[in-house]
Amino acid sequence: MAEITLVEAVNQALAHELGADPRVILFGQDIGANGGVFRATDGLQKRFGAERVRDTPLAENMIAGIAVGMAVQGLRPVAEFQFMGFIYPGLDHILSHAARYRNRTRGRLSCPVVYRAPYGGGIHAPEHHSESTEAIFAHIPGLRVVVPSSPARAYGLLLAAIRDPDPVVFLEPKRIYRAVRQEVPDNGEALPLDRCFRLREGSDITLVAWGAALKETLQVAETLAEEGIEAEVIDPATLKPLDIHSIIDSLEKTGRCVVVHEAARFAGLGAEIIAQINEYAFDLLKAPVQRVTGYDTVMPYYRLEDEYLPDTGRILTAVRSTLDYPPGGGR
Amino acid sequence: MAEITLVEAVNQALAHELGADPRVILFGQDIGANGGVFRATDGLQKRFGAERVRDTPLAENMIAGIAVGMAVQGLRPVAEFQFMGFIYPGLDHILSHAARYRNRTRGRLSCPVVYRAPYGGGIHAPEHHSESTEAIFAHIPGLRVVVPSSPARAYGLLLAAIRDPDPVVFLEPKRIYRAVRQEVPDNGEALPLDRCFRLREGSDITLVAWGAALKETLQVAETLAEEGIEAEVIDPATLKPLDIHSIIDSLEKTGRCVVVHEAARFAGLGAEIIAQINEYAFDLLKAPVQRVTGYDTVMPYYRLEDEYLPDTGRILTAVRSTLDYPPGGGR
Amino acid sequence: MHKPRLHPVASFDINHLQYLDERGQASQALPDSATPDLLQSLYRQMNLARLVDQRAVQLQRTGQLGTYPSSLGQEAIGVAVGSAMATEDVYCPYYRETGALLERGVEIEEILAIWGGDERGQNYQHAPQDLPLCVPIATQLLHAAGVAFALQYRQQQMNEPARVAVTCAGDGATSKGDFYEALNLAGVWKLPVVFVINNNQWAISVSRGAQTASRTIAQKAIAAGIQGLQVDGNDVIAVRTAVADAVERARNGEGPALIEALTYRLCDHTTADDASRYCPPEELEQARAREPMERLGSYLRDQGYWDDGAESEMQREQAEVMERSLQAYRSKSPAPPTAMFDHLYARLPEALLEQYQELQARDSAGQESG
Amino acid sequence: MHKPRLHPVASFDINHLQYLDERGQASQALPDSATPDLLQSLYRQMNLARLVDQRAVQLQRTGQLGTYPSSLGQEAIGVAVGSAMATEDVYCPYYRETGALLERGVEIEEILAIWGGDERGQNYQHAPQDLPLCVPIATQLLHAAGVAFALQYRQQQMNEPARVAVTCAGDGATSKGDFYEALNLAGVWKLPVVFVINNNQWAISVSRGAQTASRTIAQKAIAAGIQGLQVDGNDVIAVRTAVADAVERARNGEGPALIEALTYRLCDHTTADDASRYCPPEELEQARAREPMERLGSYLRDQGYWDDGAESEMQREQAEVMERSLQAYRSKSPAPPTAMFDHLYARLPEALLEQYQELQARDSAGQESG
Ligand SMILES: Cc1ncc(C[n+]2csc(CCOP(=O)(O)OP(=O)(O)O)c2C)c(N)n1
Ligand SMILES: Cc1ncc(C[n+]2csc(CCOP(=O)(O)OP(=O)(O)O)c2C)c(N)n1
Ligand SMILES: [Mg+2]
Ligand SMILES: [Mg+2]
Repeated sequence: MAEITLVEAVNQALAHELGADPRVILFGQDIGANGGVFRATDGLQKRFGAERVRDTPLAENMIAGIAVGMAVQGLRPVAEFQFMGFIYPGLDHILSHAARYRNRTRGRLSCPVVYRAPYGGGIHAPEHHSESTEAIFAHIPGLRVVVPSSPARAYGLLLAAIRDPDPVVFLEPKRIYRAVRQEVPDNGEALPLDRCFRLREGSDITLVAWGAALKETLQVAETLAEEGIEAEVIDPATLKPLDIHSIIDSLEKTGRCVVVHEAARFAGLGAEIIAQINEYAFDLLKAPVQRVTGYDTVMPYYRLEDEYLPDTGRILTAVRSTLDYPPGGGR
Repeated sequence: MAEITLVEAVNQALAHELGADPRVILFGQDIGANGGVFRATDGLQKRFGAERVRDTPLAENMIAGIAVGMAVQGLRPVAEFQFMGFIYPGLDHILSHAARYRNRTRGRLSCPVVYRAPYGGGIHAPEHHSESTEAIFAHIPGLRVVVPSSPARAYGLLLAAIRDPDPVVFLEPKRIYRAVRQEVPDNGEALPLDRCFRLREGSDITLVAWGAALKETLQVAETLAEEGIEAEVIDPATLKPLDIHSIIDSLEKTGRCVVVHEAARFAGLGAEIIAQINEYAFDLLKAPVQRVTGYDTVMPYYRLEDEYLPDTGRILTAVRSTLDYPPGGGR
Repeated sequence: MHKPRLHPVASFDINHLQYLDERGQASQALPDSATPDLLQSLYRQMNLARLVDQRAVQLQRTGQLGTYPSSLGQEAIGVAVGSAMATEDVYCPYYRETGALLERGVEIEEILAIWGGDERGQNYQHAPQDLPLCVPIATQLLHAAGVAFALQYRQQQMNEPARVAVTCAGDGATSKGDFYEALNLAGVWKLPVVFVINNNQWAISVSRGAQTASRTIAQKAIAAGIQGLQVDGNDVIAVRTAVADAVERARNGEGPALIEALTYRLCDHTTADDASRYCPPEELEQARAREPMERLGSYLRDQGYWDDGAESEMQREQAEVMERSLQAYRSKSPAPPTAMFDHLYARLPEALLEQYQELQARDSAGQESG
Repeated sequence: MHKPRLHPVASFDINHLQYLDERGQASQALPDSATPDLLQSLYRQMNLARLVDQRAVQLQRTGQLGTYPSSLGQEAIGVAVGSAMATEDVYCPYYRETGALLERGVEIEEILAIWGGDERGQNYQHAPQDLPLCVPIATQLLHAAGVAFALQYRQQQMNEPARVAVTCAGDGATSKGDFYEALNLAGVWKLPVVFVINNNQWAISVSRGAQTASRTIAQKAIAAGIQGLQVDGNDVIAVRTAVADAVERARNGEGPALIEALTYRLCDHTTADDASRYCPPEELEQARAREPMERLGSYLRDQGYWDDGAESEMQREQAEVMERSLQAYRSKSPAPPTAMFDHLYARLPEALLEQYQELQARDSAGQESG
């Protein structure tokens, strides 16, 4: 079997569901003949027709809004936003309607839509092309927020997102769209949307990260392993609803934790994870949970992008000081 | 001096700045002859003219967007959104532009705009009229997010917001628009946007809340006082940038903390406060910080609204179990 | 200055349709569809809408209902729209829709429940496909475009019968991007959707003239390359004919239309509003003379299709219906607090179980102590 | 079916303006403003814009620049717009704007810096009031409306001279609510703003025909009750005349205008795009024949306003300017990491001090070890 990249796995999942379910339709800007600006929908219009893989006029509010109408009338729309930075015009429909249709009508109508967007920085793109505002969506009741971090998880989680009876915001870490290749059998098997993935076992410290930030996080875990420190690495993947219990389980072993994300720190999802650790695992904690995140400023234009993003150096520093807590009291 | 309500204090501050600074202009839906649906702008069009207190067409994206253009060309626009639930169409301009203009142009242009909106539940209004999504704005670098909780603070903070050289999202807790009256001298004195207000001193537990939730929080503090428990009550007021140090200072005394907010819990601002307490005051903490918040569901239609909002009972329960931590180990 | 020579590349006309003038006289021959039966039924339904409105406002005044938006004076629009649709079509309402909802089979007690702060009212028992009332201005127009796409797709790809989406909004709503984006998409995708604008001259306190410089609302269709028509919105026959025609064309694959129905809001914006703060009384007075009920009533009487007997019979019947609905509304037991989680997701996620149980515990505690 | 009688209530014409036809022949007498001096300067500026574009694309190909959007074939629009404005007017660009920016006095190295990933390019040294390049589609149109309001207000309330906002966007941008909301507000508030649409037939891979069913983009003005005009966007004289007229009217308080400039994108959307995936080669070929530079060049030569000598002189001069700018671009030392906080707020809030210091520490560590 050929090895495929994350973005190819997205394509494979979309193709699978288009083939399996006539209610599935794809739409967005440039997803047809052009195959999407990242080629996530490459070849799909040719295979499934322009009725089912449609270019839209240039209006994200419209994309978000018509998806609601399509979904409540029995389709399974999968809408692509070209970049996460261009979702904002569509937020109103996502927050005020997609997230609420089932609740508002007491289950009479529902809104099984998937809003896909490439997200995160690191590809030297212009302004607005490097957003990581998953926390905004994660705050909204009624949504699911899913971030894959490998080709296999992209495939399985996207299948699950499309089949899910409720709206899902599916954020694809574009920095690792082509970072690794993996064999991903096109077997139509979905992955669960209600639990974390443990990417590495360890008992010294728990590292929580998602999306592209896992790349550096796993590298750090390797570095630590060379020193005999075993980090457990957890990818929540589904950020909302969050499976906190898998994280707590890990803390039972480690008592120490660092959370890594690209998004700005203040009111980012790291905060929620720390809050729940505080609530559920207060007595387990041997050190304050640290966050390694994007800075609380606008993602700079690309010359300074690498200074903004969490790198292995910053993660390592945080891990070491967490392990050495209390300072001087060392392990 | 007459005692005025919070919404009258807003009106007084707006009038003061319209009088003091010809660059200040107000606009929004129904703010002119109608004086705003909550009468926050009552009489202002008559006093200052229809050029300076303007009704707009019905488009929040437009309201948010033109404010940017006005501000970068030397005006001091104060835009009213009729309800916080109707800001979302305007989010793009607030997040992508207002928050970034200064940074993007390296200080060449700036965006001193105030986006005002009544927020929060509790007035038995229809759907979308009870939002508390301050966490969304607080996540965005470049913004200030301010929530007054008394007539005097509404006056002083709104003056500060209008005079601030950067964009401010000013959220007015409409449930307490008319809850109390206070003497508020119209002396043009602004309050600082960079520190918490300590509303009550105490050394047994720190209660952090803002906006309308302070009403119940202060009630709980009174109840506790009758039992000889002294709660310190802190109103951050400026939620971003957050003055965490005043909260930490309080924890130095109390070692225990409960955060109260109306917004949904998950990825709400309570999480950030807990995360920072964890980071800055880990060793001070005698009990996990608890959150008393709106539930992680859509704010229900008004029949169930009171079940959704944090009430004194829920706050008391959280306070008691925080004080009694570890369970059985009592204080 | 020398005037340049310009080449015309496109030209457009906007037309107005009326059958019954302000005095209830036919200003042109009525369409065949305007049978006595239909006209009587439109009259009845307008009357019922007005009755429900009146009672709802009373309920609000006595603390039995939340904020309520009456449609006084605009009943012709909702009733005509509802009546012009086929049952299997999909209606995408805004909030000032009592007449249309009643035509669509929504129960009076459902309407009251919605404004009475109870989501269960949106779970229409007899209009299962229609969208719930929509509060955020103009958003329903995009939902309607999406619905229309789904209907078109299901017809073409899944061999289902042709269906149409119909949606309404106010004049204020036409200033919002959603309106234009919906029209534009409907045009370029040739969607089976009909947009009806209740131009009641006000968006709360903002006058029609302060919303837009365009001479008519109907001409906004030109921007999207779709059909636009203005109708006398106080003439139920004109509205119904225009909407029925547009629905038929949409059903036949001929694309969308925008219909502007000219009327006047003869009431406060909602029970939370006080129109005397901004509405010139003369204007209101003049508008009253053009309202739709008397106009149709006097035509019906002139034609011998209606008389005092029919009128009092109708009033009696409708009063009864209203009374039963009020009973049903008042006697409905409240939903338990946990209901706020029941339909958030298809299944309650584990992460929410604790919160659910907290509410459950509070509820039983409340019931025991209460 | 019986056809109802309709009353026309409004009618509209959309016109097209051209002075130079595809072969560079005057299709009507040129306006007085089209002096030899002006035409030569427009020609030079178009050539410079094309040169900057070419070099920028080369820089990108060799890894010295990020993604870059060329305006090949569309130079007439930007140059005409920039040239039609007064210095003190305010320009609100989108991103495909090299020609206009150069006219406005923005330095080539500033343009390169922007696309080279450095915010400092947006700090225009010689166009201090103009807005920075705008990436989110159509948002600049609302900023322009806001700017226009500020200018109007400052004139009326603060006795400043009359100024005008001018803004550009692509054909794709006209599908977004912002476009319509901006036009609508400009209409009803009679704002001094001119909206120019670069209709280059593509929004990345989405064709003009897939954006909207409206026959022209110009007719979208009708929805807002404002002036709409279509011009030959490859005829720099037509664009400049139309924009200058509209700017004058706006300055005189006569309100806003929408100008659609018909052209064709003779290049990939950006350096990140591959137009061969979707653009029919015949269409591209035909469009090439209509491009604006040769058209004006051949007119100038026909009139005796230009010759080989002038051409080679210009090329030499511009090559030099470009070379100097490239040097300046390449030699600019990078901003320190802390720069990302320098202009976030007017003053760094205390809450951010720690993060600032962390970056500072990293920077000095980096410099020491590096
Ligand atoms: C997005 C949004 N903004 C503001 C409001 C508050 N609001 C409710 S009704 C209304 C006026 C609507 O006017 P119009 O569209 O003419 O409809 P009408 O009420 O006159 O029928 C406003 C501003 C809202 N519901 N949604
Ligand atoms: C809101 C938003 N959505 C999507 C994009 C990505 N994008 C960049 S350019 C473009 C096409 C724009 O087409 P058009 O308006 O015709 O301008 P042109 O590039 O052709 O000059 C798109 C979709 C964006 N920048 N902003
Ligand atoms: Mg109206
Ligand atoms: Mg284009």
